Amino acid sequence: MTEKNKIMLEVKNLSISFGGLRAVDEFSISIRKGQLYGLIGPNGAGKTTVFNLLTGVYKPNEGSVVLDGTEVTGKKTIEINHAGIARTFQNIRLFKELTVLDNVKAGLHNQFHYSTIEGILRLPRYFKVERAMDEKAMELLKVFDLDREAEYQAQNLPYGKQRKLEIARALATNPKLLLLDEPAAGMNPNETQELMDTIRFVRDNFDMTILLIEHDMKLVSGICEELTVLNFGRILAQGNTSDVLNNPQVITAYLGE
Amino acid sequence: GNSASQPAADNASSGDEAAADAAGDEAAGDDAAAEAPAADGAVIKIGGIGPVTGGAAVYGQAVKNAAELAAKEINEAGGINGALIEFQFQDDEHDAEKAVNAYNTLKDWGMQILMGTVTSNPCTAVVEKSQADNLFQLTPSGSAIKSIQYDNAFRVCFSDPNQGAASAQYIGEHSLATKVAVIYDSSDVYSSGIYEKFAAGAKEQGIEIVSAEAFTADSNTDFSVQLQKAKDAGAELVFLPIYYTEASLILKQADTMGFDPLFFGCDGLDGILAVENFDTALAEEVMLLTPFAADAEDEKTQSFVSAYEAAYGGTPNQFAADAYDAMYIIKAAGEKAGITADMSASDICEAMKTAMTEITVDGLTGEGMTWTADGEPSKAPKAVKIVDGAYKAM
Amino acid sequence: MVIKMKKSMNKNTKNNFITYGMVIIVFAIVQLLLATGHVSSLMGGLLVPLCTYVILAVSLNLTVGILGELSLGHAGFMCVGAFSSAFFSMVTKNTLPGGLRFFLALLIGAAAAGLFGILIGIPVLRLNGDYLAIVTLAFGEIIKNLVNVFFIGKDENGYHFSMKDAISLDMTVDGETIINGPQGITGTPNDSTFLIGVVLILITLVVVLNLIHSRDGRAIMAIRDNRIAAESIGINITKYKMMAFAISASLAGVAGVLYAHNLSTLTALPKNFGYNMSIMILVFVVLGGIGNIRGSIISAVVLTLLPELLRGLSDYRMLIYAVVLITMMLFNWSPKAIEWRERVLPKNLFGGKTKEV
Amino acid sequence: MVDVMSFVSYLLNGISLGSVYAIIALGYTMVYGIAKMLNFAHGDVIMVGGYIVFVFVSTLGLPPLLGIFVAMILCTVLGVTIERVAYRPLRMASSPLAVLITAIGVSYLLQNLALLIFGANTKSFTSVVAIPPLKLADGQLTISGETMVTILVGIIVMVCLTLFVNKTKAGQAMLAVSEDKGAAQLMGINVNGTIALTFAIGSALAAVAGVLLCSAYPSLTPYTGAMPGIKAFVAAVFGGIGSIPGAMIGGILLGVIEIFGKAYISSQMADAIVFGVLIVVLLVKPTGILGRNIQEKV
Amino acid sequence: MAMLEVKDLEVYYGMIQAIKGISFEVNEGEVIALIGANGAGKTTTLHTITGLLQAKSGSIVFEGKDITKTPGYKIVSMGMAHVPEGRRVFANLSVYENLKLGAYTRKDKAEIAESIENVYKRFGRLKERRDQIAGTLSGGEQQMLAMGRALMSKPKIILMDEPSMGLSPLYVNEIFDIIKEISESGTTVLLIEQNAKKALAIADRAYVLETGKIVLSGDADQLMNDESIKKAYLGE
Ligand SMILES: Nc1ncnc2c1ncn2[C@@H]1O[C@H](COP(=O)(O)OP(=O)(O)OP(=O)(O)O)[C@@H](O)[C@H]1O
Ligand SMILES: Nc1ncnc2c1ncn2[C@@H]1O[C@H](COP(=O)(O)OP(=O)(O)OP(=O)(O)O)[C@@H](O)[C@H]1O
Ligand SMILES: [Mg+2]
Ligand SMILES: [Mg+2]
Repeated sequence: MTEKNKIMLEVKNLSISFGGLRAVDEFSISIRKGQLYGLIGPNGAGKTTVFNLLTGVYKPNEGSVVLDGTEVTGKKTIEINHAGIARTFQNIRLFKELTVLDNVKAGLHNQFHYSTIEGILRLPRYFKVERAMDEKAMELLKVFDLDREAEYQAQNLPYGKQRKLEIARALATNPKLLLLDEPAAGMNPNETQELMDTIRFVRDNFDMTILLIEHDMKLVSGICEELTVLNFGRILAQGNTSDVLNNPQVITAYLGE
Repeated sequence: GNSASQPAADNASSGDEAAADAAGDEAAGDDAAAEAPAADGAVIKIGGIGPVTGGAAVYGQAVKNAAELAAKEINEAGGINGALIEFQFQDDEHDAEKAVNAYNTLKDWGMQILMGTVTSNPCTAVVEKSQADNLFQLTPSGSAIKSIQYDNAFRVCFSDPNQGAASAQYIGEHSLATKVAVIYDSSDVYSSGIYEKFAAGAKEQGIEIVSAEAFTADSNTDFSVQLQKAKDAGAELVFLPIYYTEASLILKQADTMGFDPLFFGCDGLDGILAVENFDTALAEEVMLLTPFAADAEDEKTQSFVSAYEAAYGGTPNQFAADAYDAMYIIKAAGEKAGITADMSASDICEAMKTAMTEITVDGLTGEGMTWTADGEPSKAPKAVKIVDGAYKAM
Repeated sequence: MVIKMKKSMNKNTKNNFITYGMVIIVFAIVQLLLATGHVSSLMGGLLVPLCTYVILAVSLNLTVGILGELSLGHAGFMCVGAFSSAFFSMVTKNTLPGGLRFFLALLIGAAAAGLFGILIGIPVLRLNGDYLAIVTLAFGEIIKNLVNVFFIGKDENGYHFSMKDAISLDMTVDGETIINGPQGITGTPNDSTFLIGVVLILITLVVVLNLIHSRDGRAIMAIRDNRIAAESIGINITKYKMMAFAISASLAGVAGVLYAHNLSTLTALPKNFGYNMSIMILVFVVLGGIGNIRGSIISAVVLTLLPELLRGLSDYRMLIYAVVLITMMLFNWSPKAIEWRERVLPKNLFGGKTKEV
Repeated sequence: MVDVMSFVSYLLNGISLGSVYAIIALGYTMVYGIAKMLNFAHGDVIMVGGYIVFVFVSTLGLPPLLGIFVAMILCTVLGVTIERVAYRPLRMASSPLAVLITAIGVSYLLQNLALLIFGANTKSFTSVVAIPPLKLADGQLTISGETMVTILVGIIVMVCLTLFVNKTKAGQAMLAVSEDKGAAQLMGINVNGTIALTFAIGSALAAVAGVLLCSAYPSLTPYTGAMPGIKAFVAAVFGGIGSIPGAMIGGILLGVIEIFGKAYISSQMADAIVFGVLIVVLLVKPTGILGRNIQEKV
Repeated sequence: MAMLEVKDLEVYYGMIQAIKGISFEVNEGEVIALIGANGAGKTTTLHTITGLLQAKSGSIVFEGKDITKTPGYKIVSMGMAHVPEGRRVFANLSVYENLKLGAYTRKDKAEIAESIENVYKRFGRLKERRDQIAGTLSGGEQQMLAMGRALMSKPKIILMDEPSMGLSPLYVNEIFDIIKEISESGTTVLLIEQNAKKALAIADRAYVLETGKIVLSGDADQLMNDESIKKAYLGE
């Protein structure tokens, strides 16, 4: 297997039920390194639930998740993050009262180290590492055109920028796989266009594998290479973007017209 | 020592007059109660400390009122060696730290003598400071041993061990019971202090303590368990080294459950008959060892009680009596020592220290009270029994 | 860009130094007044308690403002620090020199309280919101209750311990009761001084302020703002919650040491170590602005002085105090008042801006 | 035999004590559930209720029922006024702790007002319950009239409150307000009015609780409400705060645990035992016995 | 006379001015679109109309009555409904209870059940989930609930804040059909949308908001063909 064809995420038969409702049923997916992959489907199909299963928010009833050769099924959220999955949330979850910069630096938490004592006593390493963190964080903010707002409180950013900041923060954890839940929700077409460019940029420059959920078809067809369509928790279609979008079942269940 | 005077008796007659006009302008219990400086401005500044807010306010308020009453009477009778008393009382919320703050406030005001503090624990903290300042301190009711551990400090009431031992002795000698239960407040210095010595004394008297159950300030409404245990253990007498607020509840609950032993208490129980609206039938036959009973027939007590009632509306309890005595004791010792208004606190203290061991005072809380250099009073405890809703000396 | 970041880092450093400076200047002024005899006995006596409450307020702010959890049991940690250190000082009263003894007492108080912080934190930090608050309240009350039934004595046969009463210690006649249940510990050496108090405030400030602006502090505040997101970026929730809680507890322990060595009598009453005290500390924190360390200092000082300054009002003192407290809260927190203040007053007096450190 | 007897008697005593906690907890949980605030002054409104009845019944000689009625009205006025003056301005404050602290201020205020008006002296309260105690097993066990009335009133209040919240429009409004005040307003609900109504009901209940508390434990001081207030808060959490039947169950359980702890473990450590059990319960069931476990959707 | 008339409205968040004197009107039966970039002040405008925020100056007149200072809950009973940004469903109540609360201001008790059935008919998913706790619904499901709940009050005018956000393409179309339907049944609509194209397609008139000011207004068809609009909001 060449580096390019390496499988980054291998999910097999993932299932979960809430009470009687089988929200995700036998979900399987295989994503190659560096791919931009889309997860779509009608409202309530189970897309966000898949993200929650992948990131350990819910424990699956069945199935397995393998990230870059490592089994992460049923692990805790933070272990999964350490293993290399980072995400954004459908309903934005920023550290509202921290500055934009500190949001990203919190993301860098596990990339940079000094001890509590060094922090409290402000030993030289504190300054050295903090400076390195600042530089790295600003670099990331620049990618998302957020560098001018570095000192703003996150909650004072307009909606669209908050979404971008969430992506920046997730990226800061240096993941192998990035999960984006409706990144373009609440953005107008121009902003969406910009976002598409940014996502591509991230994939290319950070060598990232990205799985995203989106309802904006322009974004999906514009940047996703492959798609999986969920319907009632089950996979309705899977394959390359144009095939899937032309699949009559997908059109009836999801796209309409 | 020889008797300096008979302060309380001397003033008993003038007490009525004091009460008459006190009722007019002092009903609010204003701080300035005794502020009647002499023409030449020579006053002896006496400070008082105790809780007038917070859970222990009832004790501090009684002391404050009675002390103000006494100060007024003393001033009307010409003061101490011709110098009038200026009395100021500060709140300590029954907290050691606040008591020290109160003490310092009084010092800033120019206090020369301290009548306080009311409760034991703050008193122990304050005595540390008064000793350092060599300031004469007489506590009306701080009963812990350490509350007067230095030579500048004296007290009016009995010490806790004294009360505990005396109670055991009394019960033993009068063969009141052989099986005794104790209900005490384990979160209170006074109560647990008495209990400890009572237990030791009981052993000597051959009294068996069949159950000793505690309660705390945080669970002091329901006493059914403590009573049930006493009942199950076959106690003939229940010893209550506690304050009357809880005791009134205990009596009611014992009555409800049909448990009717002898109840025996200490000075903290005094005041129970004065609880507004209390069904005194419940307290029938309760015995207590106390130096003071508001219903006592003697003239001194009678005139004090009526003056107090007129001024503050409410029957004085034993704390009030202690405080009233304390002011007269200060007067007696002051006169003996020949203190004057222009003396420094430290000089006054030196003079008073000696004088205290030389005076004999007849007060509300004891006839012929004398003091030893360690600050403890010597007086006979009175055992009283509640009969027909009134205290009856035994 | 780097320049701008440096500026921001300098800004918080500068802010910290303003806080330290404020404390040092006040200290210097008080020393000057003391030297020239301009300090009343009342104020003189209040200096150490003020330091105690400032440390308590700052340390609780770490839990409430930075960790974002409501704790109603802070006085419990203070109690642990006070009793453990006072016990140590009593035992070593005649064997160790004063300075060393007090230094060791401080370490012991801080360590004991910190240990309790961890022990209590394990179950407590699994809960959220008001449930966490009530459990901390419960722990505080348990500590107070247990201290009241603790009896330790010493005689020639060594140490005796009981949880019932002093009689059960079964000591020989010349035995000395060191911890005597509700009567607590009497005779603790008066080692606390204003200087020591101020030094401890500064240490507390350094610990808290530097922690906040470090990697760990950021993690703690991230957890406060959004636990789920913090988990998703790999922050260990338990570890950091525990860290904040334990540091906060051990600083409260330090305050307890200061408290215990200021008065010669130490008892665990509802007034000084019960939930009333915990709530009082919380009042300092909230009035000063949640998360605002400087505000905590100021409001601890103001609210400790206030009842003393109101002594002249005698019977109305606590009533007025309550009214003033309510009014200050309304003035400081009600959105309408804040808006009015922003318009009318050039700059906030204190505590106006919250969650700013 | 004696053991069984005393066990039963402890149980009955526990229920008596618990019934008083329960009735206070009902008001507590009501206000907490709807207004989402810990009203630390609730215990003191109870104390005020006690004094009002004391003045009207014990001193002025009004019939007890009329006295209770007057107390309910006056406490309602008091509760609504407190809410209007001290709590409402802080409803939109940036931290919910602000109003908690103000509640503490109100608590101090009420205590010190009572202290000024009535003095610190304990007042003995004449029980408003004229029912004689029920004697069982040859008089070895007794259930006081106060206990029977308290439990009965508690159950009636519990049922009425539950019906009120679930069946009436005002109850529905309360539920909505407790969830999201802004959204509730968008439904056409008068948020301020609903919260004022909650305080009115809570305070009227406090008056009833005050009368029953003082009847069962007839000593009244300005601080009478403080500790039962805290205990009732604990009881409410025990049962699952916000849950009306939970408050009832929590209160009674708390009373029983307190009595059993005293009886069988140590009377000195009764408080530690009660709080210890609370902690264990919350660790096993973090939202209390009947509390709904609400999971945040990610 | 216009049904809703906003005049010289100014709104502040503390010291920050979010709305800088805007005026517009909505006539009975119209569908009016309010478009603009992130942070332009659209949400703020709606919040001020329904009384969630207080205006600093200016006036809002609804059916001839000045409601600038009227408490929000009274405005609702006058016949105005609001589908708020972020859905704001009652997270711990069931779908059914949420819908019932939507009818809080209605007096005609008997017909409420019928209205609920109507909502279920429109949003089949809600019927399936009638007893599910609203907080656990998926994002799109919650959006449907918010819409259904607003309809429950049988409003004369309904204000919608990005109703299509988070909905799947099929549902987006459906939502716009529903809006049309609502409008046809006589309800006036004030609509905020990021999806400006679809919004303009069903709107009669539109206003364009930029940093707190109205910069453009006119007939929807006309705006749809405006070059600057095309560039800024239609992504063409
Ligand atoms: N904790 C839960 N309890 C019960 N049901 C749940 C829970 N979480 C999700 N569901 C249900 O599972 C289904 C899938 O939800 P999910 O949030 O994954 O949908 P989605 O595909 O992300 O939809 P959308 O595009 O609308 O966000 C929904 O019907 C939802 O109601
Ligand atoms: N609570 C608030 N406090 C301070 N500023 C706010 C607040 N809410 C909004 N703002 C600011 O007011 C301005 C208008 O915001 P508003 O939410 O009305 O915009 P919008 O047009 O609805 O944007 P979006 O498309 O993102 O929903 C923005 O600059 C925003 O940052
Ligand atoms: Mg989703
Ligand atoms: Mg908006």
